[in-house]
Amino acid sequence: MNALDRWLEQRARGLARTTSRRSFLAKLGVVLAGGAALPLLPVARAQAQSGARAAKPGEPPSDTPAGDPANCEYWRHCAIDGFLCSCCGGSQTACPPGTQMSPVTWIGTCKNPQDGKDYIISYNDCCGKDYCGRCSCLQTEGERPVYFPQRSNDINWCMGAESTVYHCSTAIVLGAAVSE
Amino acid sequence: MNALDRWLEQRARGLARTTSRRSFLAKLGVVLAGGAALPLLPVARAQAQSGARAAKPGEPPSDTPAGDPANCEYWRHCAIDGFLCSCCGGSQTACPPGTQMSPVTWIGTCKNPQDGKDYIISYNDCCGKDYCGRCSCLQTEGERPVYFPQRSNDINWCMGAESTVYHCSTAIVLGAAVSE
Amino acid sequence: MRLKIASIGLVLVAAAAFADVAAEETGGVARTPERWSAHTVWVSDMLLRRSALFDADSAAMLGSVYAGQDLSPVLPLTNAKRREVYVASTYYSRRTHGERPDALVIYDSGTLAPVGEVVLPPKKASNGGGVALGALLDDARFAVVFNQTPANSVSVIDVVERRLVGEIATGGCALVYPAGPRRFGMLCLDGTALAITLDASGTEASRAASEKFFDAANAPVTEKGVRLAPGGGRWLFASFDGTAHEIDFAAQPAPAVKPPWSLFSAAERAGGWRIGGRQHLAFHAASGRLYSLVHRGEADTHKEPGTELWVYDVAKRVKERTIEVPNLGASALRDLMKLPVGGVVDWLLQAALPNEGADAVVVTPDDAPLLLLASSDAPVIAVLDAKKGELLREIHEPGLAIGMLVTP
Amino acid sequence: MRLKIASIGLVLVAAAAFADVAAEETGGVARTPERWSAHTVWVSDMLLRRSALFDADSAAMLGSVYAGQDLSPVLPLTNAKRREVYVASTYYSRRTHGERPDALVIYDSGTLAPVGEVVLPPKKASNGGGVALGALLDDARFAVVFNQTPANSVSVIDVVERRLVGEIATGGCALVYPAGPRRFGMLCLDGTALAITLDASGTEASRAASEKFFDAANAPVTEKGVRLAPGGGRWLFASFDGTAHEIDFAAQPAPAVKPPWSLFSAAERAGGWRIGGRQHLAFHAASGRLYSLVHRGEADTHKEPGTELWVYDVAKRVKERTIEVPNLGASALRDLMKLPVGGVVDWLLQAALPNEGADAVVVTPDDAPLLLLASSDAPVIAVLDAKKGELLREIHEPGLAIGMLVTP
Repeated sequence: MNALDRWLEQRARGLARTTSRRSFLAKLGVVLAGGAALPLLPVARAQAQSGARAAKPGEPPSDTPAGDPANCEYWRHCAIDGFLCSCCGGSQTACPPGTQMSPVTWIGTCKNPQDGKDYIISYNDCCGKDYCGRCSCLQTEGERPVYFPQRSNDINWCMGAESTVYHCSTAIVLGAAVSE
Repeated sequence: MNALDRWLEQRARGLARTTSRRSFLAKLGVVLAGGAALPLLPVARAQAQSGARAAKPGEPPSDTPAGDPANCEYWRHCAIDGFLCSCCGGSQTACPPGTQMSPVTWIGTCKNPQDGKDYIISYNDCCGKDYCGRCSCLQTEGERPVYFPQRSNDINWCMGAESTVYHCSTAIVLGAAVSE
Repeated sequence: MRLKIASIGLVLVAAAAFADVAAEETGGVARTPERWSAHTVWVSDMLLRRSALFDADSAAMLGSVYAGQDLSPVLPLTNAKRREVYVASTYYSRRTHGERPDALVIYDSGTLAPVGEVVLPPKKASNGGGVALGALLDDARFAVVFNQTPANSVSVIDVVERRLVGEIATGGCALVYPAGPRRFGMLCLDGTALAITLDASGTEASRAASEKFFDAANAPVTEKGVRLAPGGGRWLFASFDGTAHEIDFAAQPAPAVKPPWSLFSAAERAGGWRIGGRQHLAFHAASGRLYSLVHRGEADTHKEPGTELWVYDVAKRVKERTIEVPNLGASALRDLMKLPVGGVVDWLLQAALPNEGADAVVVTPDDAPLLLLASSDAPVIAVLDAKKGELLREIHEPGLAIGMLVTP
Repeated sequence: MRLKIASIGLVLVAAAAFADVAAEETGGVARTPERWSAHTVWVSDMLLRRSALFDADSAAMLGSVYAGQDLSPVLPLTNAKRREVYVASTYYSRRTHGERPDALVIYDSGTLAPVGEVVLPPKKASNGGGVALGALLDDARFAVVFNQTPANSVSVIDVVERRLVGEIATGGCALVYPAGPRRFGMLCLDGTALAITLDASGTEASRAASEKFFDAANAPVTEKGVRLAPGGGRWLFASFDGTAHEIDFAAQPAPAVKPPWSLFSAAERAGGWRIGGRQHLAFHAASGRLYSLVHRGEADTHKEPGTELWVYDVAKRVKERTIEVPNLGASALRDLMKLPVGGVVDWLLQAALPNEGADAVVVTPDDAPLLLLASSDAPVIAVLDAKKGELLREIHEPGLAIGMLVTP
């Protein structure tokens, strides 16, 4: 049912609470497994190790959720809401083909577990095609209501693009942040 | 997963195979119940009996699938494909508010278990609003390819309406049929 | 079933003789009820981009209105006086691209067919929440639509003359909350509330700001406020930290703010209780009861669904009781598997599946009020007796991705 | 995370000093690969009304094109020669109502951005299957779009001059199958096949019908034919009763039909084996192998998914082997639960969940061909080695409601 739900409803931006949903699905998995730990066949292990060397400078290992731009748990996604462009033909820094990147956006401040530093992340939306429908993700760290636009992930930031139709969201490092 | 699927995908007309899907979900239900028969609490029984008297002349009892216009197994639905207007604000003979009934349509010939007779059913589409999204149903008894239009439920019969946008399908009795 | 239809005509003649089910007419189109029951609710859907009208007593869908390419759920403005429904939306000539007109489409509330439209400035705001993006003011004549480009402004529409009156720049203030015959309120980044009053022609007559009453950065109020009195200016907003702020947008000379009160006791706060959800507040004006979805969680979990619904007496500012949120996920799965209510599997599902709670709640305005609870996790709406807190029925397949629940 | 951002500027200056992750540029937009691999496949989606381009080797989505309000899945016409992609669609000025233009939107295949369009007669056919509604003829100059109002006709578009050439009435014949540089075939209600040849300007030069070779009422061929030779006129269609019909639309003076052959032995027929599925046939021209989704079922189960994929040598007209269709439902659920491939739960799911089979299959045209299998029951695509029949990988979340699989 929650699989169902995740499928249906995470497709719609602003509705999704990916992490909790995923944790739910995980729970369900454990239920099915009778609570047992899951021994993996070589296949799975192999898969799990793939891409381990692809990490960019300063980024967590790409075979960990925190280092995988296609994962909702990617470190830059702490205040994102939408479909991950990395799953839609783009990347965490580039829009998929045929879309335009919104010039205006909201920002988050996320801690990079690799260097333990806070970075200012710009979540530019990609616009001009309808919902990508893949890798829906919602995180609300430091997220604020609509009257605080630069901190609100509820807003359709495609408002600033040629077409306001929302496709997916990026997560671009503007720089490190100085907290106080 | 198939719950998921049914949710997702039965929403899209022409993809759904409601009956088999439902039977699958039923199987899954049995699995969860450890294959045991399901004793019902009074609540359920009461529900099951509701509406028993609502049957129209010549129609099967409305508390049976074959007599319930909101059920994919309704006797008139033997060649339908789409969302049941009875679940969308209309009925088996009327379109939901704000939609137009397509003047052109495909027909099926369905046996009425109540009188054992074959009837010619006209599956007029209701048009001008997007997918209703409820009570998706696909049955293909006597259904034929697109080059046999009057027998094809694949065709968007809203082609004949003011707007070709498909909302739901009706199942209207044109009369009894004479087979040979 | 190898039937030869040489001639439908012939068949029908033959049919008349012995058919038990009489031939029926084609072309029929239903209407919505002449009088909409107090238990009628709009259910918006983000994926279908529509709102469907449901009767919470029969659980039947009565009809629907669809929008354009907006990201937001469609929240129709229902004008009972004129028997019209308004949907403001953004359209593109090629659906996802091309020329963009924004328009307020006018539907007859009986036929739910479009009967007119007013073209709007192509600035309409759109957001995932969909809350407070449009409002019909209480004279049933002027509708206001919030714009964000990201510059904030409001479009004013005269629904009687079916024309755009104009656009009002609103600086650092966003969203629209109806607050009287020709007045609406807004929330501002500086922590104040703004009230804008229109004159008889719909142009701005005056505006006034309240004192600062919240901290937008550290303790912001959510957009999901509830109106305390039909037709009036009094609203209640809750802040992320669980403080209730009562505002009267209609107070003169400026919006007045009452002393805030806390939705949580010190102990509850210590226990980690927080407000949260897409539509986490509901208010029943006749009884003065506030319904608030709450959960246990960390800071910034203001979009988490509520596992409990807490009921408050707003006049006394006290929590009255707790309503357990039903396991909507289990109910939906049970229905998808076509299993009976109260069956063994139902019991198993209720027990085995974690209750993810609800993230939307609404209460009907009548004297026998119903509570509707929905979760973006489940294609089902739970209908409860608001006074007893008991589950009365479920509405299944309300849509693909439930947005908001709106009483007309 | 109570950060004060007095000045982004300041922050960046400070950052430069010690950040491990360098500041990045905004505004970047990706392109599709300069050369599309032979393992690239379009996956259409009925709910999102789009087709997404996937690389079946990496399982990565490369991009997408979206359509209007058509009921049909979007099947893009890929013009490798001109590096363009065409999507014919129906639009409404208010999405679901208002003015209707039909248009062929032209996309650059590298940017997948619209670069032009040709307005079409507002007659474009739309159906749930979405098969054979449009075709790019092999001179890469003329595209044909099937119209059904319900009167059958074909719109001819010159994609070089980007203009509508005209409309051709086609009587009792429907759908379009490319059959040469300026020729396309159609299937007719009277059980014949029609071939229409265009002249250099795109207007009809000649048409010719085959002899009757199928019974539309009692043993119709499905719309889901496969082309036997790239650029040529030879196609294979299967009838509901499992008979294979080979047609050469390019034969002179008229389309020629080979003697039919059976996809099932008498024993298999007796065993209830039937063809079925939304896209139940695939053909690999280089090896002459036909892939057919089959299931056990009653009459009129032509839309049931296939539990097995049978492989035929078309030249020899013999069944060569059987490929078991993987349990796509179990795979999708395992992925949704974020469980590992080959884990205990995976094994349990594979064993416990009935295999609902696949209703769409396609094979890539290269010498190391991949088979892609999809089911409307599962948000996953299985990628198999076509020669060995072994599962290589899965593509998860390909969309919300998989329509068809189309090689560019």
